[in-house]
Amino acid sequence: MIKITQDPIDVSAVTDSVADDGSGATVLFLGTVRDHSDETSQVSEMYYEVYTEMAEAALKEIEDEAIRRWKLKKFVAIHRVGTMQVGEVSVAIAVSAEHRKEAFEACQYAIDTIKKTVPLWKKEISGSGSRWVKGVKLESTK
Amino acid sequence: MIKITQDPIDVSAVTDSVADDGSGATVLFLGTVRDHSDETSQVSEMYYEVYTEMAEAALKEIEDEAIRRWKLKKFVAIHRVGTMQVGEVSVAIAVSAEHRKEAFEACQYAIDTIKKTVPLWKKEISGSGSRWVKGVKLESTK
Amino acid sequence: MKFKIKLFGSTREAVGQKEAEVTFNHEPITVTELKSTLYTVYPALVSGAGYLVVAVNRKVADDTATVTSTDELALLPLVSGG
Amino acid sequence: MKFKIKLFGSTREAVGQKEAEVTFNHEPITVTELKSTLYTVYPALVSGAGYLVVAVNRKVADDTATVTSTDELALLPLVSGG
Repeated sequence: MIKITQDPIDVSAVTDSVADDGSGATVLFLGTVRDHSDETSQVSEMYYEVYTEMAEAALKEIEDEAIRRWKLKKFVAIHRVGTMQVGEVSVAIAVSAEHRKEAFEACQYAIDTIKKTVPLWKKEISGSGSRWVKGVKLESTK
Repeated sequence: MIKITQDPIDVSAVTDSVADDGSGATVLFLGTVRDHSDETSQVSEMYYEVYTEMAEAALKEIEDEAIRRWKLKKFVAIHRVGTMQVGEVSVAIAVSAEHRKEAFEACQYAIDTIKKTVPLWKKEISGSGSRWVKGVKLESTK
Repeated sequence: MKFKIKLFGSTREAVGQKEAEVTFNHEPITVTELKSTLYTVYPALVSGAGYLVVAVNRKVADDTATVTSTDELALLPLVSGG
Repeated sequence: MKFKIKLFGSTREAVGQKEAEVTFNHEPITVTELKSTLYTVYPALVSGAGYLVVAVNRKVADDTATVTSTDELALLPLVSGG
């Protein structure tokens, strides 16, 4: 299951949703808004913008590939957009698999690939102004 | 924080407890009881036994090493012992770090090392009987 | 033919609109043609030209790809999700 | 001197006790001496001898380590936590 949402992410619900009697390993990744960055010592909030339709398609491809490659039992990825405060969860990815190696690899693949292939942009807001975070050139999901 | 407990693990509490304003990445690992194993097609429950004092010391060394090596913000590892049903969480490890690479590596290090250096034994219970799971020779935490 | 191009993030801010519009008297056109016309009509885009990516129907497109005015087009700056 | 050795898992089950006890007329003794006496007193341990590990004061001990009757001793079968 993949989702782009404006609402706060319910982390417990994400974790619970990948439970599976045949799974021995669950890995959850949370991306959270930090109070600082490499460029800004005091970040107050973060604004995320998305090209929703393309982002959903790219997330779906990540889901399909992760399930296929690591034979996952379940996969959930939710990315929040809009304005978030320090400590809030911007992205949650949970996977369950028979064994831990697959679960770790698949979860890390998902977040690494989200950062390269999903059209999302974030803007750091601090007391001294705001700036779009320097990102990476969007790659094709193919 | 490390703990050996007889009680069900509160996964939300574990995840929440590693929240940190300076952290951008949280990784949670859950080991859960599977309904089958390589040797047994239908597992009904799992019994975990522990050498508590030594296990606590070994877990503490894993915590110290993980925090030191990956500069973690927070670390929590809880291992449950006693009898657990299929789907129940036997071990939960949560870590938070500035970036995701450290969080993934530290969490995977923790579970990999728990399996080698913490004195725990599990017994698979199925309709046709029970058997101690073939494990690995205990390694020194040094 | 009018081509509408969605804008996002820093590119949307630089142009001051959620959508750019350029006109061609023929179609299909190549992504390269689309980009150079965009840079002419919206000089604010030129500084970021090196890293802008065109998406056609929600897929990253090569410069040699061809597009028509009915395709869903978007101009995407460096991404920073997660 | 009496040496008490904690037992766990399959080893505890094989012996049918949570603790083994062996007697030496001297100390310290080596881990090797401790093990061979354990195997003599508790023949049920012999089949697993190849993979049993002795812990002294909650640390894995080499065969050459020496122990006294006041040390906390344990005989640990293959571990399977997680």
